[in-house]
Amino acid sequence: MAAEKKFAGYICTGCGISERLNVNQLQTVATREGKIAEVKQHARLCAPDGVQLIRDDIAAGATHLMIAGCSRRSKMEVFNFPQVAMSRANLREGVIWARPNAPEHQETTQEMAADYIRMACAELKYLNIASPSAEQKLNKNILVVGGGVTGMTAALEVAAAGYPAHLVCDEGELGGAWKDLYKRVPFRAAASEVPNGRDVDLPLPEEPGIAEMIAQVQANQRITVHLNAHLAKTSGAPGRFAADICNTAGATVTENFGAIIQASDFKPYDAQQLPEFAYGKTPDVVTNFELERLAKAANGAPLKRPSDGKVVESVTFIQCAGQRSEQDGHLPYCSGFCCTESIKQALYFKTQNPDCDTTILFDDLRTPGAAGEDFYRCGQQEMVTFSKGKASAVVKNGAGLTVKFKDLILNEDTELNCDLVVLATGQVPNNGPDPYAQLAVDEAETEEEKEAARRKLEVAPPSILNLDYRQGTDLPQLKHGFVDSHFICFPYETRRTGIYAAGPVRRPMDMKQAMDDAAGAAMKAIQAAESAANSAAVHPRVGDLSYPKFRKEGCTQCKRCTVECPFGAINEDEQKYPVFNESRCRRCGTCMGACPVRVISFENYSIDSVNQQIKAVDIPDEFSEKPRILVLACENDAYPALDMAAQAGIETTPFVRVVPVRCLGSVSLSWITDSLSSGFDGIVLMGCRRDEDYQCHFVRGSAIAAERLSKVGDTLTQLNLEPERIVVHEVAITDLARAPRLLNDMAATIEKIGMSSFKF
Amino acid sequence: MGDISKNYRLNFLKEVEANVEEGEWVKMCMQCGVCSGSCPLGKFWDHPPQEIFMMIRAGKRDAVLTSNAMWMCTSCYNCIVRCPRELPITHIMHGLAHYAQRLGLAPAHQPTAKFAQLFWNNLMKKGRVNELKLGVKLYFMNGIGEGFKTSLKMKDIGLGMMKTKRMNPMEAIGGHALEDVKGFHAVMQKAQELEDQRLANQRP
Amino acid sequence: MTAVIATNETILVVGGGISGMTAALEAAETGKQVVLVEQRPYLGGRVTQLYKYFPKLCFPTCGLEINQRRTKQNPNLTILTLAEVTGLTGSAGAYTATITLAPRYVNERCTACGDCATAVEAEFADEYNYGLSKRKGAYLPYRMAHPARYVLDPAIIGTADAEKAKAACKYDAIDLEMREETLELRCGAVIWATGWQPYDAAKIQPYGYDRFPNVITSVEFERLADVNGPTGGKIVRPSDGKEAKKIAFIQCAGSRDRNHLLHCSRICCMASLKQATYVLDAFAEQAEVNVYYIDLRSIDRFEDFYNKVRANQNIKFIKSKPSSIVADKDGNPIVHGVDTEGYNRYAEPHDLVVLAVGMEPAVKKDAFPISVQINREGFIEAAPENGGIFAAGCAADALDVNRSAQHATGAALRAIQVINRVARAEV
Amino acid sequence: MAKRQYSFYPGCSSQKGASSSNYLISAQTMCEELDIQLNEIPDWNCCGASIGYAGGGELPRLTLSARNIALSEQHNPGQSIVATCAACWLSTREAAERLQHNPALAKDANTALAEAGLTLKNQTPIKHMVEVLIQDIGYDTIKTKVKRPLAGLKIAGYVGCQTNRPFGIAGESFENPQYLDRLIETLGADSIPQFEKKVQCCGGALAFSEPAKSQEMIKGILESAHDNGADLIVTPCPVCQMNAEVYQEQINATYGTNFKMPVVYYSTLMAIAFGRSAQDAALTGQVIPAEKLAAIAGK
Repeated sequence: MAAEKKFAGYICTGCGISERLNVNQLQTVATREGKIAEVKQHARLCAPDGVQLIRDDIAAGATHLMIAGCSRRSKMEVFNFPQVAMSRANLREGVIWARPNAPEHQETTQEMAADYIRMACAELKYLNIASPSAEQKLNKNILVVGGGVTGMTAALEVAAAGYPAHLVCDEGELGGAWKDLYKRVPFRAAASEVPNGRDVDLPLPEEPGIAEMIAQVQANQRITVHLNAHLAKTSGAPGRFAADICNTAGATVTENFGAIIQASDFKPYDAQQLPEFAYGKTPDVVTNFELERLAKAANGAPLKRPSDGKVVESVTFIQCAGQRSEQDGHLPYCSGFCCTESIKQALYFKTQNPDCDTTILFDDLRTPGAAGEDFYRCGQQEMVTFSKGKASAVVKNGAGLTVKFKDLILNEDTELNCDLVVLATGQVPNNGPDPYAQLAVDEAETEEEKEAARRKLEVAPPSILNLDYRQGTDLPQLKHGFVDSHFICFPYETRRTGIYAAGPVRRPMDMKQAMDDAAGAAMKAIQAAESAANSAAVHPRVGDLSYPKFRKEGCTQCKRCTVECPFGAINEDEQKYPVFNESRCRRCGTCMGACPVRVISFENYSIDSVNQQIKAVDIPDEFSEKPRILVLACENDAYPALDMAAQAGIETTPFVRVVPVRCLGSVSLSWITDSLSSGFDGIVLMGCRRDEDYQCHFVRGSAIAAERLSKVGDTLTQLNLEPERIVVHEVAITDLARAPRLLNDMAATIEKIGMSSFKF
Repeated sequence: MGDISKNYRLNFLKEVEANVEEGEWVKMCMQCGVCSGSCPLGKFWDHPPQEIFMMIRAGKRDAVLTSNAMWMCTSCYNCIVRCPRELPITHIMHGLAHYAQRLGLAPAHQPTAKFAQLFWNNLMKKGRVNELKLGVKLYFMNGIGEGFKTSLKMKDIGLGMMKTKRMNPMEAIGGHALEDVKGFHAVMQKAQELEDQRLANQRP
Repeated sequence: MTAVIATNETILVVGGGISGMTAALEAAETGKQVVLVEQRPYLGGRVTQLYKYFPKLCFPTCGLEINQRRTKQNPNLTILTLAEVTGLTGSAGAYTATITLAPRYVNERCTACGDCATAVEAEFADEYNYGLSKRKGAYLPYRMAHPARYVLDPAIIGTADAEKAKAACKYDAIDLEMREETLELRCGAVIWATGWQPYDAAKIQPYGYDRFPNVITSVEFERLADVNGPTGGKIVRPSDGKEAKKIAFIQCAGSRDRNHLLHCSRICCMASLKQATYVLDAFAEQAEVNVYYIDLRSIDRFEDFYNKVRANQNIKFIKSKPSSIVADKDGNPIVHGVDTEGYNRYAEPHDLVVLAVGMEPAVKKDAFPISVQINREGFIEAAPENGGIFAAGCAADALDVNRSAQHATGAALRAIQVINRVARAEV
Repeated sequence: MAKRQYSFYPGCSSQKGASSSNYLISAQTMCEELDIQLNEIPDWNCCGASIGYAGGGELPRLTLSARNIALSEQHNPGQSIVATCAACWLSTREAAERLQHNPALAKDANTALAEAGLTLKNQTPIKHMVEVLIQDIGYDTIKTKVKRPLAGLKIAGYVGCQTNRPFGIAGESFENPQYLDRLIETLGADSIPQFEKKVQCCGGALAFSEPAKSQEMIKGILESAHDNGADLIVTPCPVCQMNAEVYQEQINATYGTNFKMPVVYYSTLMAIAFGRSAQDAALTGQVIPAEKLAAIAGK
């Protein structure tokens, strides 16, 4: 850092701090030990005059601020000075609210406060003001992969916002999985003035609008369409993606993009797996997808039986065909669109022949929302017969078919005859291979493992994105081949920065939802391109300008960082050195935590910025009966939980010293060993839930930390320290009572096993 | 199961729509069962309303029309006010019962079927109900022997009603009547004609 | 006097629930100027009152922590709480909104130290806990409230309590002179994210919500289960505080019903499955859960969660819309009805009945300040006639949180498209 | 002050010597006290009740009511039709609404009526006497008429079905209507708001054809009233009154119970409370004597 650091310190005496603590002593600690020349006290630092005081200092050249007062989570909007580096000592939530107000506790409480001042000062020394890397310029180009309804919608939305889009379609014409639609399920519910009742004006199946959409795409100046094309290679990062778009003729063009949307939609389920329903044995058993084609071909004329061209007078729809079933070869999930789809298709028959018998055999009829339930009523008023029935078999019966099923309402095994059977089959996401399947092959330790992994990979579909990433060619998958990011609050919290999935690749969905989803993905893609241009991080550390700096000369090419990065942000060069791609990076610090030789750091978060806090803590001697417990707490869940516990008046042991970390994934083992050697008696790591419903917004941070810590055991025994001195907990933000208890438990443990012998 | 060719065919549903009062609502049932649970005589139904509606759609014509079920309706209207799909279930049950009666399919010795018919005939005679005659006819509807038994059983009630002047033995002869019985009969006869015509035209 | 700078390139977001927050943040983080208007004194809306989310059973406050950090740091975002849009005129690219701000009686100097709450005496039903607990007349709406500022209940203004609160504040944060304000601002596009409200269960007469204390709503049950809620997470019944181990969940309570809401509220099936896990977690083998449903709508990948819950022996699913509830002399609600799968009558006593109440649009059909396309159920339909007004989340349909956030992100883009058109026209 | 005029439809069971003749008597007394003038519809006919369905098809049954409405419109023009009997009120109002919503049926009905020179305009409001009391007169006015408060009496308000569903009384709920309780309180007696069988079906016409099934339900009603400490039951419906009152001995025989629960009409209560004689209140019409009421009447 060229620029010289100018430090300023502030201690707020409000909110009871001056009543509970000896502030002058704290000020002395800050100046004498913290080496901050000028430390000011203020009665209410967050009030306008307090903030002005800080502003003036900054104007006078202060570059590094130590603010002691409330938690870093409080008054964030007031103490918001992006142009300087800042550390905050948590004296309110962290000390006085967490400790009882009684003379006998005064001493330990004051020591707690003093340590937090020391830690804040120490951290500050090692913070630098993050400066944009200017790694790339603004690239407004958005790449959309998939020429179906989802992809076309995404391209149109991007274009409507004034951004150019390239649409890559692997077929000769646009339209994709839904192009054969004859009509679409109505997008709307009944109009406001329509009364309730029967035979009222409810929305009917409507024109699919796909031809119009294709026309719009082709006419749009901002959209470039690549037909019969696929991505041969995609490299780079948000703001500077480079994609080799290659067509069947073998011609390849390379285009640069700011961000990418994967909208490759779905593949129809293969009904060959449903012999019990005579699929394949007779042309008169068709899937819902095939029926659309028949309907489109008939174009309003009576639908005919494929086998002999007889006009269909009776048709049966079997819902959940090969779905919602654990049976081998079936889809375990519900495809979500098939109930309304079958109602729509039943209405095809009703419109051209009201006397046609149309029976829908369903288990649960799933027509959600306002439009959904209206469409169910619509089917009923057109005299579609709905029967809660479980179909067991379809057999040929003369020229027609017999459906055997159990009517669950009439509670009897029965059957019905019909001309045609439609199987409501589901959506299979059209995704590439799970990137970690490839990785499993590459990194298998034994030949058997490699073989097993290879077999898995053989059945994997071809890649769609062909990412030139250290961690595989496509988006990581969550479940059943869908690539959803697994977040409820943040549906677009992608695991490959700047690449957003939209439509049925995320989860099964109908056309309307896919179109809404496309708009959402387009929003995020545009945002990613803009953020990259500013060298700013995207969710969840939005706007963070820091990025991993790395001392190549110290690197041992161990590849841990490139393997562990949850976002596949780090590639390797020919000599297996890490290649950081700043705008792919989400600034979680997992690479920093992974590095055994400590060569990776951020301007505003580094091995030292934490290590120095640990070292700054004043360690009383072995006989003081004042143990010291280091707490490394996830800043998003554990740290707020402790804050709110204090706010709720829940007591915490005075022996803890809490350091918030971006993610447990960023915790370097050096912090653990250094704190042990500097005399800490216990260490508690608090991260978030790490099961299949993992909570970590950096995907694997908590899990990784647990794995790393599992190996520390040996180190402890070498130092002949008890393993109980180190624990890793999963802590939720709601654990107001539990989080402090866990810390008090550690204090109790130490009381039991005794103080560390490493106090000098 | 017998002949399955009619299973889940619309024929019967259409027949019901054409011939049964408020029958056009049957198709709107979503099988929630709130009607079946709401019926005070529910436990005596061989098929509760929502099941009847499913049977109609499943084409079970005979099972429905010969059923005891509809005759259990006490016209309490619980089902109507609770039905989430607005089906006028009470009326549909009455309509089905009436239709079964017209076709002579109502179960023999269905007491309510008989009583309901007696009631109608009774009021049609003079335009007003003659409770005494209605009562007596009711008790004897299953033959003389049982009639006397029932009458005996109901004796005390009768006496009580008489003592309190809420039953008048003189009703046995003559009793209340409209002044314009002739006109009344003319009106009702016409109504019946029109009803028959309407049904004839609607039959699918 | 509140001053807000806004232009035709400003996006107005109406409603600060999960949808409004999402839309506002996505737009602001793309560099757009956004004004976010929320009726409550804090952001987050109804999700702040949920204990867990389905299907992950994770905690709404976790995502909220991130969203609040995003709002605190974003210079493009202006937040107005206790604010309502009372007027809206103009057309795409040029709207004028009238915003009415209710007095909070507490200014931004508040440090959330809590001295005012200690000072005042009067207590009121706590709306955050749907009245299941009491709060003071000076209060922080809930522990994580953002802005982290106390509120004075208008009812204490002019009383001794108000003066006590003022006297207790060391930071001149209490301003008893605050009055309702109205301000007008320009904006180019509007994102309408006013969300939903639970259907009034008292209207579902056969279930006796208004007569039986042990018949409660799903939203109330959510507070009951919350470890930081009024009972500390103990699942007890209102009448006598007895542990509620045998619980009935009644689906479509007010939904899919011509007497109430015609639409399916989509979330209720999953919400009840989620709440069933609360009961199973609390009482393990002693738990007994009956779910009465018409159609179980655990759509798409949610089916996994349905299967997971269904695997538990202590939970039963009965295809039936219960006909009525009566209470026995011990206050046990007895659920009456018919299992339609083969016609079996039941009269099942429970400790507690939870009505899975439906979602009703928060804004009544006739209460929109400007003409938009509204369907029969009062949800806003996407339509060109709506000009620069875009619905987000539950203002558009009954949606779960994930779909709301998804929908709101799309709405943000639609608003940006309008703003960018304006910008291009102006340069 | 001028009397309120109504076109009155008494119905078959209210006729002299019929099962609810006592209802008519007490209702007339009540109306005298409330300045209500009931003008009987000349030559009215039976409404067909609900049970008429087996013999009567849709149109014939609707025509029955159509004839009554037509007669009322002809002879008592401009007057609302008022019925005291639940079934009469329900059938007439149902018919009126069905014919309003179905022009074809209305046309047929008129063609039929023409046979007797009648025409149906179908513009007449159709009310139950209870609606007149609550909406047109009001509790306050009723209170002012009370000369003999029914102090000390505990009364179960039994609403039953057809005065409650599907139309019911405006502002009341189907599951827990409270107007009888309120009326009871107005008359100075104690109500039993928690009376859980207040809208339980008594079996209606099936009391005749399915006595066992009906009496099981009636037993439930009596039990609940008794368990809630009721001295007597009050009801607005003749069928409810009759079913609940006259079968008690049989029920006692069947179930070994010992019911002797008087069941009276609201009009009986009001006549007594308004200071009229047991005779005028038709207390003499009780098969199970309402002694406590008689005692008050005797004061």
